[in-house]
Amino acid sequence: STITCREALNSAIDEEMEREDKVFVIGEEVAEYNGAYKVTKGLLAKYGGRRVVDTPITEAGFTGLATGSAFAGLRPICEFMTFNFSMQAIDHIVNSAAKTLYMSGGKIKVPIVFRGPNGAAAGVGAQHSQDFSAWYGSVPGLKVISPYDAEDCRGLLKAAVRDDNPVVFLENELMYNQQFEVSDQVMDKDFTLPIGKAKVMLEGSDVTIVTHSKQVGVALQAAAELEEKHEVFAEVINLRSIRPLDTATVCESVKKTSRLVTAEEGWPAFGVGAELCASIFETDAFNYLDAPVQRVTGADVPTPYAENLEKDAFPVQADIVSACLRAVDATLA
Amino acid sequence: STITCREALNSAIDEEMEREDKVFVIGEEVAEYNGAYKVTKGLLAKYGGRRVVDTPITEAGFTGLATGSAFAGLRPICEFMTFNFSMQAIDHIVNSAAKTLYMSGGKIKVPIVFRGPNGAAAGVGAQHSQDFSAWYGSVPGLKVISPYDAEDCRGLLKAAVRDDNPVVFLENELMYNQQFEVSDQVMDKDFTLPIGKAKVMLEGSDVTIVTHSKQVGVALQAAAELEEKHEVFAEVINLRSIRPLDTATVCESVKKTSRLVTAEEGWPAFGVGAELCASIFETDAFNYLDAPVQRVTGADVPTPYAENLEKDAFPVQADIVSACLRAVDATLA
Amino acid sequence: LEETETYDLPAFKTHRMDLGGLPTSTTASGAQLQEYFESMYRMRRMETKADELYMTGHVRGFCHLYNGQEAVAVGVEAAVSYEDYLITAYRNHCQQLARGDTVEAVLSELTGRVTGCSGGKGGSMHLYKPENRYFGGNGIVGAQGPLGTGLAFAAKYQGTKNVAISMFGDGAANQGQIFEALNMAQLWRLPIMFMCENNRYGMGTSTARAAASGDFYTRGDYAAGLYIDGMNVLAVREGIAYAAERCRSGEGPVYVEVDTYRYKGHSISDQGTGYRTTDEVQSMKASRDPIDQVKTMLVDGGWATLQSLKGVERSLRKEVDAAVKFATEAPQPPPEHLWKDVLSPSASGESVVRGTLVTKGGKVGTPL
Amino acid sequence: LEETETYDLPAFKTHRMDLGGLPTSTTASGAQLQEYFESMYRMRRMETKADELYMTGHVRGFCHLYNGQEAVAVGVEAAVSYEDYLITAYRNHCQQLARGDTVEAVLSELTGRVTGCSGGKGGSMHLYKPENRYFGGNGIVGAQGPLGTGLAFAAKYQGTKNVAISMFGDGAANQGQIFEALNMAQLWRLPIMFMCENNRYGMGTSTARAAASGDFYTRGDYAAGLYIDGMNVLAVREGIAYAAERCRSGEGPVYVEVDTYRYKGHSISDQGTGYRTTDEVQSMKASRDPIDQVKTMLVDGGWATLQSLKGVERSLRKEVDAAVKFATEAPQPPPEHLWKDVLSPSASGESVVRGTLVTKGGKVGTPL
Ligand SMILES: Cc1ncc(C[n+]2csc(CCOP(=O)(O)OP(=O)(O)O)c2C)c(N)n1
Ligand SMILES: Cc1ncc(C[n+]2csc(CCOP(=O)(O)OP(=O)(O)O)c2C)c(N)n1
Ligand SMILES: [Mg+2]
Ligand SMILES: [Mg+2]
Repeated sequence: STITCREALNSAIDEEMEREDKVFVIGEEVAEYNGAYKVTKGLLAKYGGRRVVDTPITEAGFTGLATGSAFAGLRPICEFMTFNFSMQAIDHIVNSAAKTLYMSGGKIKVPIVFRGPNGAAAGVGAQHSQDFSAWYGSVPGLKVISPYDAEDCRGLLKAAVRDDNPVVFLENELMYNQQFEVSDQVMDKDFTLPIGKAKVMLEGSDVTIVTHSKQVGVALQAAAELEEKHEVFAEVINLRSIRPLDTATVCESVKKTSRLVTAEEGWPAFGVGAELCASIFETDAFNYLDAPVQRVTGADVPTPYAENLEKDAFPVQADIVSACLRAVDATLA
Repeated sequence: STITCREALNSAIDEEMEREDKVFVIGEEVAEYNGAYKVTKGLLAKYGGRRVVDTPITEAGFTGLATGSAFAGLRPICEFMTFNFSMQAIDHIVNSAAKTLYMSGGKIKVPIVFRGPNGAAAGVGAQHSQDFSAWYGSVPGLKVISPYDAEDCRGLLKAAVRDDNPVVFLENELMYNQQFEVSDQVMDKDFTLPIGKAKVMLEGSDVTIVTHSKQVGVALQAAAELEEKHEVFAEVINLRSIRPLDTATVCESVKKTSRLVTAEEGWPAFGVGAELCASIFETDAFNYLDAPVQRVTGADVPTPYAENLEKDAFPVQADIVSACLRAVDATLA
Repeated sequence: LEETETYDLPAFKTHRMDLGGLPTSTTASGAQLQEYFESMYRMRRMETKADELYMTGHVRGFCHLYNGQEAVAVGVEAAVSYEDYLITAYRNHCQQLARGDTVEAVLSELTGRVTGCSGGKGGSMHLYKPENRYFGGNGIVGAQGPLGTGLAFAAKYQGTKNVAISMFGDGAANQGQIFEALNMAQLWRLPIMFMCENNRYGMGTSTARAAASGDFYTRGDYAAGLYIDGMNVLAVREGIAYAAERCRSGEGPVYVEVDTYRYKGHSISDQGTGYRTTDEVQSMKASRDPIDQVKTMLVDGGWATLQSLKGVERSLRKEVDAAVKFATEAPQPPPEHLWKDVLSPSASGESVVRGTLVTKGGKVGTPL
Repeated sequence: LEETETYDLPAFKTHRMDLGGLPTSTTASGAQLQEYFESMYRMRRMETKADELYMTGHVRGFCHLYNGQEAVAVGVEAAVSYEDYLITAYRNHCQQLARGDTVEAVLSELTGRVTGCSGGKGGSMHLYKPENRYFGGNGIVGAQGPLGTGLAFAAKYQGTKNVAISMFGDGAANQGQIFEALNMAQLWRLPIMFMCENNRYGMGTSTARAAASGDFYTRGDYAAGLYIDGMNVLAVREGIAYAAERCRSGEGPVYVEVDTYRYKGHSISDQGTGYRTTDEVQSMKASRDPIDQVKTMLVDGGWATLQSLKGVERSLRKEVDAAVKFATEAPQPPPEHLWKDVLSPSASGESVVRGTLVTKGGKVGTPL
C-alpha cells in the first residue's frame, strides 16, 4: 500500500498508544486542532483528553512536565510544533532527560520521545528553519533519529516510543505529504526498526553518498542523474539515526567505492558531514579513500526568506552531482 | 609582568567600560558579590549600579533584556555564571542576537558579548560541565572565542567588546587562577587581538596539535614530553577562535608536518575535532597528510562526579602524546 | 476638521493603579479621526491584499494578518512618539505602517523582494524600522518581552524619558520569560508597557484553555495593570497615554491588556473556524469593528458623509493596489545578498561565508 | 513517650484559600517529637561533617548545606508518605535522609564512592531515591518546578490520590518555568505543592534585590497560597498536611512559602558573610533554631532532660562518625562505570561509548 509520512507517524503513535496506556501525547495544538501539521489527527477523538494533552505555549514548562512524568514511569510523546521552539526547553532535554540515568547511577530511566518538524520548511525565515541534528546528536544519553520515508517514520517512531531512553525524533515538514510505497510488514502493528542502523537505499560502486532526512530523496535523484549522464554509480546511504551514528555501514561502503560525499541541510560547521569526515579517519575506510570527502551542506547563513536566496541556501540535486563528480574526478586526476 | 587570566579578563572589562559609557555588565552576582568567580571584582565600586547590574536568577529574561538593550545601541557584557545556564537563554543568543542583523537586512546591529566559564570545572558533575564550543560555533551570525592564556583573555575580550557582532566568549574556570607572563604591549589599553586568527604556540616539524582553551596547556606539556622522550617535534596551535575557525593556519601547519592531532574537552560527536577533520578534506592539506587525523576529546558521557571517573572523562597529557605517536607511527608503518 | 467633539470612553479597569486617574471621556478632532480612519483602513486593505498575494503564491511560509486589531496599533501611535520604543510578535505588518513605513515596503518584503523593508531576507514575520525605534517582528512567542524590557533599560540607562512598549498575544502571556522580564522591570522601575493583545485565541486555543487567569491586566500580580477596550481607538490612545505617563514618571512597568479580536485565521493556512463559531466572528465584526466605530464618529460629527468616506477608501485602495503591483514587480534580492549581513564588518576584517559546497560562497563584509 | 501535648502554632497566612481551615494548634506525642529531633540532629551533624570532608578535600565541586532548614524536610515527611512524590534543588542531602536513605549513602556519594546513593556518579547535587519517589537533586535552578509538575501529572494520570512536592529556593521562584508549570497545574488541577523555601538569599542576593514581590505565597496570583513558619517543624507538618489534603481533593496546586534561614554560606566556598551581618545569622540561630525548638518541647513536656538528649546526640554523632569513616574508606567506582548508564539497554542492543581517544571506550549496555 501507499502512505504518506504523516500517516506513517500518525499510525505509529496511534498503535503505540493502543498498546500501552502509559504512552500519551503532549504539546501545543496536538489535541483539539489535531496538530499544527495534523500529525496527531484523530487521536483526541480516539483516546480523549487524558492521553492527548493540549498545552499553553510554554515549552520549558511542558517539556519539563513531560520529562518529570517520565521519571514517574509514564512514556510521553512530547511534540514541538517545530524543533525551533525546542530551544526554549533544551535544558530539560539535555540536563533533565539525557543526563539523569547517568547522574542517578542508573536508577532513573527517562522514556520520552521529543518529536516534531526540524530544519527548513518553505519560506518561513531564519527563526523557523534551524536544523538541530548535530546539536542533539552530540549529547550522550540521547538517541537522535532523522527518518526519510514512510517506512522510517513508522518503524523508527515505534521503536523510539518503546525505547527506555530519551529519543529526539527529527521530522521534516516538507516530507509530511510525501507518499511512499510500503510493504505489509511495515504496516504490521509490531513493525519496528533498530535505532542506530543506517540503510543502504541504493547500491553503487563509484561513490558513497551519506545523507539523512529529505536529502535522501535528493541524493537518490542525484544518483539517477549520475548514472544516466555520467555513468557514475553512486551508493546512497540513509543514516536514519544521527546518534548512534552507524559509521560501520558508512565505512563498509567507502571501502567499496573509495569516495565519500555527505549531504545535509544543516549549517556546515560542526555538522553531520564533519562527524562523518572524522569517522573516515577513525576507521580503516581512510586507507581505501581515493579522494577527499566532499561535504554538501546548508549554506552558512541564517535562512533567508526570499525564494531565490532560500534556494541557494540549501543543497539541490546539482550540488550533490557536482560533489560526486569532484570526488570521482579527483581520483582520475 | 605576570597576571592571571582572571586579572586579564577583569582589566579588559574595566578598560572597555572606561573607554565607552555604552558598555555595561549584567548577570547574576556580578555586582555586590563581585562575580561568582570574581571576574567582575571591583567594577561595582568603580562604575556603580547603573553599569554593573545584578539580576535575579532568570537567564532567559536577562539575556533577552541585554540583547534588547543592544538593539537600542548599548554594548552589554552579559555574564553567565557558567555557560551551562546559557541553555535557559540559548534562544535569545541564537534567534534574537545572532540572526537579527541578517533578518533585518542589515538594519539592526547587536553588539553584545556573552561570557562566562564554559566546560568542565572540577567535581561539579554532569549538569555543570558542558562544553558549548561546537554548538555556538555552528551558528552563523555569532563569533565564538575560546581563549587560553592571559594575553588571549585580554586581547580577545577587548576585541569582542569592540566588535559590532554578538560574540560568545567561552572562559574556563580552571584557568582563572593561572598566572601568565605578559608583555607591556599586552597591558596597553588599546591592545586587542584579531578575532578569527589562531596562534602558533610552538613550532614543530613532525605533527600538528590543534586545540583550544585549557587543553593548549596540556598540549604544550605533551609536546615537551614528545620532544624529550620520543624526539618528536610537535607544532601546537591555539585556535583562539572557534568561529570563524582559522583553517588557513591549520592547513599551513599540516602541510609542514603532514600529521594532525586535535584536542578538546567537549564531547566527541560533531565537535571541534570533527570540523577540523572536515577542513583537511576541503583544503590542500589533504594531499600532504601522511596519517589519519587523531581526535582527542572528552569522553562521550555526561560528566561523572567521582574523581577517578572524571579524570578518565577528559583528555590528559598521555592521551595527546599517544595520539601524536599513533600519527607518527602510522606513517612509519 | 479642526473642530473637536467629546466622546465617552468604554470603561477601563485597573490593578494596583488608581482608576480615578483615567479619563471617562476624551475629545478628538475631525482631523485626528480622519487620520485614524485612514491608517486603519489602509492596514485592513493591505492585509486583505496580503491574503490574496498569499493565495496566489506570491507570499510564502506564514502570514499572520491583523484584521480586527487595527485600533491597537493606531491607538498606540496616537499616544506615543517615534522616540519611544516598540516591539511586537510576528503579527507585525501593521505596526510597520504605524511606525512610518510604506505599504510598498511591507508588501514587497512579503513577496521577498529587495525593496522590502528587510531587503527580502526577513519575510512576513521579520519587519523592522529601527530609525523609528521599532524592533520588529519576532517569530518566537514571548521573546519580545525581555527584548522590549531591554529597550526600556536602554531608555533609562541613557537618561531619557522615553518608554518602551512590548506587544504580545494572550497565548504568549503564559511564557515564563515574560514573567522574568516583568520582575526585573518592576525591581528596576523600567519604563515599559507589557501590552497583551488579547484576541481571545493563540492559534486554535482559547484563553480559557491556555491561561489559568484570563484577566491579563492583573497577571503582573505585583505590577500595575490596565484593561483597555482594544476595539476603540480612542480608548487605546487614552489608556496608553496614561500608562506611558506613569512609566515616564519612573513608577515602573504597566501590564496592559487590550481586549481585541482577530477576524482571520491564525495564519493564512488556518481557516480560523474549527475552534470558534462563525457567529462569534460575525457578531464581533458587527458590533465592535474598530474602523466602523471611527466611521460613525466622523459621520455623526459632521466631518464626513458615508459618500465622502467612500472616496477616501477608493483612493486608499488605489494606493494599496499600486503597492501590490510594486511588490509583485520589484526585483528579487541579487544572489550575493545571501552572504551579506551575516556579520557586521569589524576590525577583524572580512570573512568568507560558505555555501552549499566549499566551492560556493561569498564575502560577508558589505558595509552597513 | 506515647503521651501527647498541645502546641500553639505560629500564624499561617493564606492567599485565595480559607485561613480558617488551618489549625492554630496541634498535638504531638513525645515519640513524634523525639523522632523529629533525631532526624534533624542527624541532618545537622551530617552536614557539619560534609563541611569538614569538603575542607579536607574529600568532597569536591559544590556542596550546599542545609543547616537551619531541617524543619522543612522533616516537617514535610511528617505530613506526606513515600507514595507521594518529592523533588528539590541541589541543596538536597537532607531530603535524601528524610526519604529513607542512610548517612553512609549520602556521604559516600559526596566523596565519590561506588557506595554512594548515585554510585558516585552524581555528586553532591544529584542524589535520588526513586523507590521512595524522590527525584533529586537538580542542579539547574528552577528545573524541578516543571519536573515536579510532571510527577503530579503522573499521579493524576494513573488515577492515584498521591501528591507531588517541588521544593525550590526564593531565588528560583523568579524563574519563568515555575510560572509556566504553575499555570498548567492550575489549569489541569494537578496535585502539586510548589514549595518555596525562602531562606532569604539566593547566593549573595537578598530576596529584596531579586524579587519584586517578597510574598512568595501570593506569587502564584491565581493559585492558592500558604505561608508557613519553616523553622517550626510542627507548623510545617500541619501546613503541608492541610495543603496536601487540598491537592488530593482535586482542587489544584498550592503555592507554599516556608519562611526559613540558611546558616551556612551558599556553597562551602562562600563564607556567607559579605551580604549579611553576623548579627542576623546569630539572632536567627538564637531565636528560631528548629532543633532547639523541638528540644525545648521535649524537655518542657517531661519526655526528656537536657542530659538524656545529650546522650541521644552522642549516639547520633557516633552514627555519623561511622558514616564518615565509611565514606572515606569505601572504594571508588570501578573504571568501567564511566561507560555504564549512559543509555539504558534496549531492543537496539549494546553500543560502544567512546573515550578520550577512539582506542578507549567501553560497552554501554549494563542492565539496570
Ligand atoms: C516559542 C514558540 N512556540 C510556539 C510557536 C508557534 N506559534 C506561533 S504563533 C502561536 C500562537 C500565539 O498566540 P498569541 O500569543 O495569542 O498571539 P496571536 O497569534 O493571537 O496574535 C504559536 C503557538 C512559536 N512561534 N514560538
Ligand atoms: C539556571 C541556573 N542559574 C544559575 C545557577 C547558579 N546557582 C546555583 S544556586 C543559585 C542560587 C539559588 O538560590 P535559591 O533559589 O534561593 O536557593 P538556595 O540556594 O537559597 O537554597 C544560583 C544562582 C544554576 N545552578 N542554575
Ligand atoms: Mg492571541
Ligand atoms: Mg534562597
